[in-house]
Amino acid sequence: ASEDPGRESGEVLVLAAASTQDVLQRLADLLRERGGPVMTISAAGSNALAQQILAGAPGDIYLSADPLWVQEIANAGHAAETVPLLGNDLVLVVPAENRADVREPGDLLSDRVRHVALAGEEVPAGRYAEQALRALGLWDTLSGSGRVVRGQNVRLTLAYVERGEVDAGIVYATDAAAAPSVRVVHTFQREDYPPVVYPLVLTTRGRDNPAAAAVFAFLQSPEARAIFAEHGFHPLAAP
Amino acid sequence: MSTDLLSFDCRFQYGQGFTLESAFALPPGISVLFGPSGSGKSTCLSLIAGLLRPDAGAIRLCDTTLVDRGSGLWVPPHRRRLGMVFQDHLLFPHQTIRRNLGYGMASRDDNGTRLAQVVEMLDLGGLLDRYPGQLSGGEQRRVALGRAMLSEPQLLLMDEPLTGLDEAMRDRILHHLHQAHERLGVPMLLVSHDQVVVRRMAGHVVVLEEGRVVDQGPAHETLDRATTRTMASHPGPINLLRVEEVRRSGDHHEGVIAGQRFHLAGPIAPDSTTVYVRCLPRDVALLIGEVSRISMRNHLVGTIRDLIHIPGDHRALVAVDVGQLIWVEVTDSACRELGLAIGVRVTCLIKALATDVVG
Amino acid sequence: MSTDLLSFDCRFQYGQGFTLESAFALPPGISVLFGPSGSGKSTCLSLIAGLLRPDAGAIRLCDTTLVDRGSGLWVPPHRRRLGMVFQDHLLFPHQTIRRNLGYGMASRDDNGTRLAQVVEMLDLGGLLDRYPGQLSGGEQRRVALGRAMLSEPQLLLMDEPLTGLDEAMRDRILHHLHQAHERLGVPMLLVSHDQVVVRRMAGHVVVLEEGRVVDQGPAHETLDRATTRTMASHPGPINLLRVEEVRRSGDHHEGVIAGQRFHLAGPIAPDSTTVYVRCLPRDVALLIGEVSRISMRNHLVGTIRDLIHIPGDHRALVAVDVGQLIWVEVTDSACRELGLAIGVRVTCLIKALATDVVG
Amino acid sequence: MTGWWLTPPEWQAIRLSLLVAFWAVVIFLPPATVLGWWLARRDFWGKTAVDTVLNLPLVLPPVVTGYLLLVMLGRQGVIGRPLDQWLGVEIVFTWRAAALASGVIAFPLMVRAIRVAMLGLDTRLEQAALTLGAHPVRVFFTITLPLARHGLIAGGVLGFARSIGEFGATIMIAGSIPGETRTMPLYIFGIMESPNGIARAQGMVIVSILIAAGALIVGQVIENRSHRQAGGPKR
Amino acid sequence: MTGWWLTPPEWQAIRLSLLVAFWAVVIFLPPATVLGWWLARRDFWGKTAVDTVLNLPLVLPPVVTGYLLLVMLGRQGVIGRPLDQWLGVEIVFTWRAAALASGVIAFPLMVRAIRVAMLGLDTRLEQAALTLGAHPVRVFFTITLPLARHGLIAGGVLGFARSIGEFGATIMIAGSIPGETRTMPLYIFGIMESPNGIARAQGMVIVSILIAAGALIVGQVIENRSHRQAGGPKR
Ligand SMILES: Nc1ncnc2c1ncn2[C@@H]1O[C@H](COP(=O)(O)OP(=O)(O)OP(=O)(O)O)[C@@H](O)[C@H]1O
Ligand SMILES: Nc1ncnc2c1ncn2[C@@H]1O[C@H](COP(=O)(O)OP(=O)(O)OP(=O)(O)O)[C@@H](O)[C@H]1O
Ligand SMILES: [Mg+2]
Ligand SMILES: [Mg+2]
Repeated sequence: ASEDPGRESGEVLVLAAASTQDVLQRLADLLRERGGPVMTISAAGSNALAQQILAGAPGDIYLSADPLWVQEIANAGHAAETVPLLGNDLVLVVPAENRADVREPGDLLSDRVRHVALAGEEVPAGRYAEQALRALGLWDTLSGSGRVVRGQNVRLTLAYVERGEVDAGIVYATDAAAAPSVRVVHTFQREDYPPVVYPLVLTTRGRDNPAAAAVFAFLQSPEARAIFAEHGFHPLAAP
Repeated sequence: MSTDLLSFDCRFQYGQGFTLESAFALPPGISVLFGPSGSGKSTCLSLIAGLLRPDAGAIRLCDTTLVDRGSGLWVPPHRRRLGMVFQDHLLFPHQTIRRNLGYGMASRDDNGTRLAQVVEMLDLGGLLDRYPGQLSGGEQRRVALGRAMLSEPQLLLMDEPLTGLDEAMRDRILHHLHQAHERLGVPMLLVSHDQVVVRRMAGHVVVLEEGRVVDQGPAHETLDRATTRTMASHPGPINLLRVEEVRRSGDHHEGVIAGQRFHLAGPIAPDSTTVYVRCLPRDVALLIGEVSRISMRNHLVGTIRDLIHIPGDHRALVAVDVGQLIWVEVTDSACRELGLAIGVRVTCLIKALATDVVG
Repeated sequence: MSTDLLSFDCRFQYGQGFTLESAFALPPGISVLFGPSGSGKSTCLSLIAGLLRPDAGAIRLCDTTLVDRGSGLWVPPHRRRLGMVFQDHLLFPHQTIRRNLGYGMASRDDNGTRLAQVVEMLDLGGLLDRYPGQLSGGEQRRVALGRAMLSEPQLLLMDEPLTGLDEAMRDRILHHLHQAHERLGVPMLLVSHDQVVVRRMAGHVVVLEEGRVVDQGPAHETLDRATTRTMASHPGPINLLRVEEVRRSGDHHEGVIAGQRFHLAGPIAPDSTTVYVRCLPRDVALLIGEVSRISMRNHLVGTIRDLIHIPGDHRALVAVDVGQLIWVEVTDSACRELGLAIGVRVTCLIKALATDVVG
Repeated sequence: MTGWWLTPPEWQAIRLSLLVAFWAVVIFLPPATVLGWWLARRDFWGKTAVDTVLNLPLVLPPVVTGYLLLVMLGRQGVIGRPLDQWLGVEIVFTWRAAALASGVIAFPLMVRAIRVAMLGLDTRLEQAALTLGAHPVRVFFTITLPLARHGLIAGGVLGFARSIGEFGATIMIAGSIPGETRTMPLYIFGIMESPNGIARAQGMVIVSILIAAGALIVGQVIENRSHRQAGGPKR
Repeated sequence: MTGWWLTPPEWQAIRLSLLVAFWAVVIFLPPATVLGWWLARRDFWGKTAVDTVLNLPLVLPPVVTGYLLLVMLGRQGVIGRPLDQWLGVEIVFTWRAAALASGVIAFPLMVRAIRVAMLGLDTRLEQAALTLGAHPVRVFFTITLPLARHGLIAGGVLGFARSIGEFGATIMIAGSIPGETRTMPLYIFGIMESPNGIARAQGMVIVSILIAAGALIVGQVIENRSHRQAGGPKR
C-alpha cells in the first residue's frame, strides 16, 4: 500500500459517481489490457467525492453526477479542465407485478398508489424528477398527498421499487436498466426538466500526472463513448 | 428420625478439591457447628440453605425434604424459609440499612414493631438511613444478623454471627438470641470458634474436621472432647505467664505472679517491671499438699480448673488456676495416683531455667 | 516525642456523620486499639495508612511526618511502607493466593524462603494455586495476614487479624506474631475485641469510644479499667451457671455446680439432667468463713479471681471462681469490711428464687 | 452559520429524532437487559450463535441491516406481509420503522453494556436475597438490576445516542419522508448532498451535539445519584 | 448464492477489513481504557464537555464524522497540512485513514464498555494494593485493569465489530479504493449499485457474519478463561 495511490507513476485515481462505477471499471479493464495507464476507481456519492477534492485529497479525475458540485470545485480552484461527458434520461419505473397498475405519470395520483419513491431533494435525480412532475402539473397534488418517499440516492430509490415497497419510482434510465426486476413504463420528455449532465473533471492534482491526461482523453474518445452508450448513458457532444 | 429438627447426610466436592462427606442430625434448639478453619462449616450451611447442591445424599428439615439426590427432589433456596447470616455479611450495597433489614420481611404481618425490636436489640438506631458502605465492620455484622432474624425463618443459620463484636455487645446479643429462641422457638444452627459463645448458646454441637463429622453430642461434653482432640494433634498450649513487680535479687531476678513469688532466669531489660514468661506444659510438675524441699524454685499454688485426658496417649492436660491459668501435662498414672480432679488445690512446680522470658 | 513509634493527632469526619477526634502516641512494640463496635478503630487505621485524609492534625511515624494538615505535607499510601490487614481481607480476586501473598514483596531480596516461612506459619500450603474465591473465611483471613507481613512493613496495621480462626490456629499465629516481632522488630498496631489476644499480645493499649481516646496505657491496667468502664455503662454481666446431675428432691429440684450442691426453683422439663441458671450479680451475696444459718439456700465456695471497683459509683464487681465464674456486685464498703481481694476464698450465697432456669 | 434560527422542517426533524430515539430505547432496553443478563450468566449450547445474530447490526453496514429489515418487514416480507394483509398495519415508511431500525442497530450496544455490568456483579448477593425468601424474579428486579445500574444507564445512553445518529438502516426501511421519518441524520445527510449543504447543516449538527450532551448529562445525573450510595471507602 | 467462491477483489476487501479493524482496536483501545477509567473515577469541571466530544461520533451521522475528519486531515486541514508539509505524509485515501475513521467511530463504544466495568469495581482493592507499596501505575495495571477485564474485552469486541461494519465515515475520508481502502462494507455498497448487486453481496454478508462470530468467540474464550478464576460461590 502506498502513501498516495493516485500519484504512483502510471496510475490514475478516478473519483467516480457511484452510478458510473461499472462502466468505468469496464473501461479501466480495457485500458489495462492495452498496457495503458492503470485506472483506480474510487466510487462514492458525488458530494462525498467533491468534498474529498475540496479537502485536497488525491484524485486525478472526477466523474460527477451533479454539475453543482463540479461548479463548487471549479470555484475553489481544483478543476483544471471540465467537459460535460454524459447525459441520462429520467424514467418512471414500477415493480414487476405492478399491482397499482401505473402506466403513465398521471396514474401516480390514482387511489391505487400508496407510495411513490423519488431520489433526495438535493441530488440531481430528485431535483429533476420534481421538475418533470411539476412540468406535468402533477407535483403539487402528489407532494400534498404524502405519498412521496425520498430514497437518498437513485440506487436506494430503485431498491424500494425492486422490493415492491412503493408502487412507482422515478430514476435514471441507466439505473433502471441495471435492475432486471423493475419495469420502465414511461420515459420523461427531456424538455420537461433540465438536462442531466455528468461532467468529467481533470483536477489540478491530475494536471501534474501525465497518465491522468491520457485517461482524461481516453474517457472522451469515441470508443469510450460507445461503451458509455451501451450502458444506457447519452454521450454528450464534445464542446 | 422424625423428632430431629434437621437431618443432614451429604457428599459434596468443590471441583477436584475439598470434599465434604458428613452426616448428622440436630435436635430442636440451638446447635453449633464447630471445627477448625477450612473444615467445611460454611459449606454445610450453604448446602442446607440450598446455595450448593450435594453430589449425593439428602437434607431434611422437620418433615420436609429439602434435597434428595436419590429421588431428585430439590426445594429451591427461596422456598426453604431459612435465614442465613453469611460470614462476609453480603449486605445489599445499594439499599439503606432499613431496606436491608426489611428485605426478607413478609410485609403483611408487620407494622414496624418487629423491625423496631430488632433495631433496638442490635443497637442499630442511628444507622437506618445509611448504606452498608458507611458502616463499620461490626455494624455490618449486626445488620446481617438482624436481616436474617427478620425474615422469620424456620431455622436460622448463622456463620460466625458474633465475631468482630466487642464483649459487651456479644453478651447482649447472645442474651437476646437466647430470648428469641425461648419466646419464638426459632431453632438455630450457628458456626462459631468462640468457646464462650458455644458453651453459652448451644445444646448440641457437631464437630467437623476436614469435611467429616468427628464428634457430635451435647455441647459441654463434646467441646471438652474437641479441645482434647485439638491438643492431641497440636503442639499444645504454651503457657504465657505475666510476672509483675520484677526486681533484682542477688544474682537473679524475681517477680510476682498473682501474689505468689516467681524466680526468673535469663537476661532482663533493666527497666522492665513486668515481663512475660513462657514455659511448656511438660516442664511443669504438680504437687499436692505441703511443698517439700525440692530444687524447683517456683511454687505456684492454685486450683485445678480443667482436666483433659488425651485418648490413646496416656497423658492428661491439667489447667491450674493460680490467678493465671497454667497448663500442665502429666501422665495418666500420675494423675490417678495424685487424685487430680477439677477443684483440687495443687502446687505447680516450675524450674526457673525451663522458662523463657519474653519481654 | 521522638521515642514514640507513632504519634497520632487527627480530626476526621465522614460527611456530616461520625467524627473521629483522637490523639495518642504509641511506644515501639505491639499496641492494640480497643473499643466497642463503631468506635472508630478502622477509621484510625485508614488514616494511618493514608486511605483517608484527616480534616486537621498530623500523623508521624518515627521521624517521618506522614501527613500534616498544618504544613500541607502528605505522603501517599504507597510510600508509607505500612502493611495493612483489612477487616474484610480485600484479597485480589483475580490473582492466585501465591500472587496475592507476593504482591507486596520486594522481589529482589527474596528467593522464596520468606514466602515459604509465612506459608508454613499460616498453614496455607495446599492453597497457593487457588483463587481467593475458593477459600474459606478463615483461610482468606490468614492470606490477608500473610500478604501484609510479606510486604516488609515498617509498621504492621491489623484490623482484627485473628477473628474467625479457631483457638489452636489463633494461638499458633499469636505465637508467631510474637516471634516475628522479636526477631525482626516489626512494630504492630492491631485492632481486636478479644481480651485474650489483647492481653497476650499488647504492650500498649489505646481505648476508643465514639471517636475519642478515653484511655491509654500499658495493656493490663488499661484493659482492666476498660472492662470496668463497660460494666459501669452497661447492664453488666449476667451469670449463666451450668447445673448438672439435676434430679427431683422432694418439692424442688437440685443439681451440682462444679461439685457443689445447687437448689433450683421453677419448673424443669422432666428429662433434663443439665440446665442453665441465670442470675444477676446483684442477687448474689458473699460470705467469708463458715456459712451461718441463713435463708439463702445455695452456697458456692470459690476464690476471688478479679475485683473491679467501678469509679464514682461506690460499687465493685467481684469475680468468684467456684469452678465456674460468678460475678457478684457488692458495695465498696462491704468490700473493705470483708477484706475482699483477689485470691480470697469466699462463699457465694444465691437465693434459689432469684435464679431463672434457662433450659 | 446561516441556520441558527431553525426552520420548521428542522424542528420537525428534531422532534422526530427525539421521538424515534426515545421509543427505540424504551422498546429495546428491556429485552436487551434480559438478554445481557442471560448471556452473562448462562452457558449454553448455541450461545455464540445467539450472540452473533444479536451483534449482526454492528458488523454489517447499517444499509445491509436496513435491507434485511426491509426484506422481513416490507409489504412482501415474511413478517410484513401478514401484518399488512391481516392487520392492515404497515410499518415500512413510518416513524415506527425508524424507531425499529434505530433500536435494532443500537441493540447490540445496549446488550453489551448490560452484560459487562452483570459480569462484574457479585452473584452471592443474589444468593443472599434468595435465602431471605425472595422469589428469583424479585431478586432480579431488586438486587440484580439495581446493582447492574451502571450497565443499564450506559445501555440507555449509548442506545439513545446511537439512535440519534442512525442513518443507514433508517433510510432503508423508513425512507426519508418529511415529518414522518426524516430524522436529523436523514435531514443532514440530505442537505449535505448539495454544495451549500454543509453550511445549512451546521444548525442541525449543533442541535445533535446539544442533544447528545443532554443525554449524557441525564445519564451522569442518574449515575451520580446512584453512586452516592456507595458511600465512603468501605463497601 | 452466486458468490460462494470468493473473487480476488472480495478476498482483498476481507483482508483489508480485518487489517483496518485490527488496527482500529489496537490503536484506540488503550486511550479508550484510560479515558474510561478517568470518566468513571474523576469528577471534574468540564467532564460533560469531554464526554460529549468523545461521544460525537455516536450521535452524528457517520458521514458527518467522516466529513469533519476529512476537513481536519485533508491537505488543507489543521492536522493534515502540517503532516503533509513537514513529514510528507498524506493520510486521506490510505488504509490508515480507514482505520482512523473506524477507530474514531468505535471509540465511544469502547470507552463506555470500559467505563461501565470500572464503575462496578471495588476501589478498596486498589487501596489495598497501595498499602502493599505498589505504585499507582502498577496498581492500575495489576489490579484495576484485570478487574475491569470484562469491560476491556467488551470494548475490544465492540470496537472490532463496529469497525468491520463501518461505512459512512470510511468512504468519506478513505474513499473506496480497491486493495487500499475498499473494506467489506464499501465493497458491498459498491456492488449494490450494480445489476443483481444484492445477490452478489450475499457472499460478503456471510463472511461478515463469520468474522463477527469469530470475534465474539475470541472474546468469549478470553472471558471464560478469566471467569474461571472467580471460582465457586465465594468471593
Ligand atoms: N463511609 C462512612 N460514612 C459514614 N460513616 C461511616 C463511614 N464509615 C464508617 N462510618 C461510621 O464511623 C464510625 C466508626 O467506624 P469504624 O469502621 O472506624 O469503626 P470500628 O471501630 O472499626 O468498628 P468495628 O469494630 O465495628 O469494626 C461508625 O459509627 C460508622 O458507622
Ligand atoms: N469455591 C471453592 N472451591 C474450592 N474449594 C473451596 C471452595 N470454597 C471452599 N473451599 C474449600 O473447602 C474447605 C471448606 O471450606 P468452608 O468455607 O466450608 O470452611 P469453614 O469451615 O467455613 O472455614 P472457616 O472457619 O475458615 O470459615 C476449605 O478448605 C476451602 O479451602
Ligand atoms: Mg466459613
Ligand atoms: Mg472496624
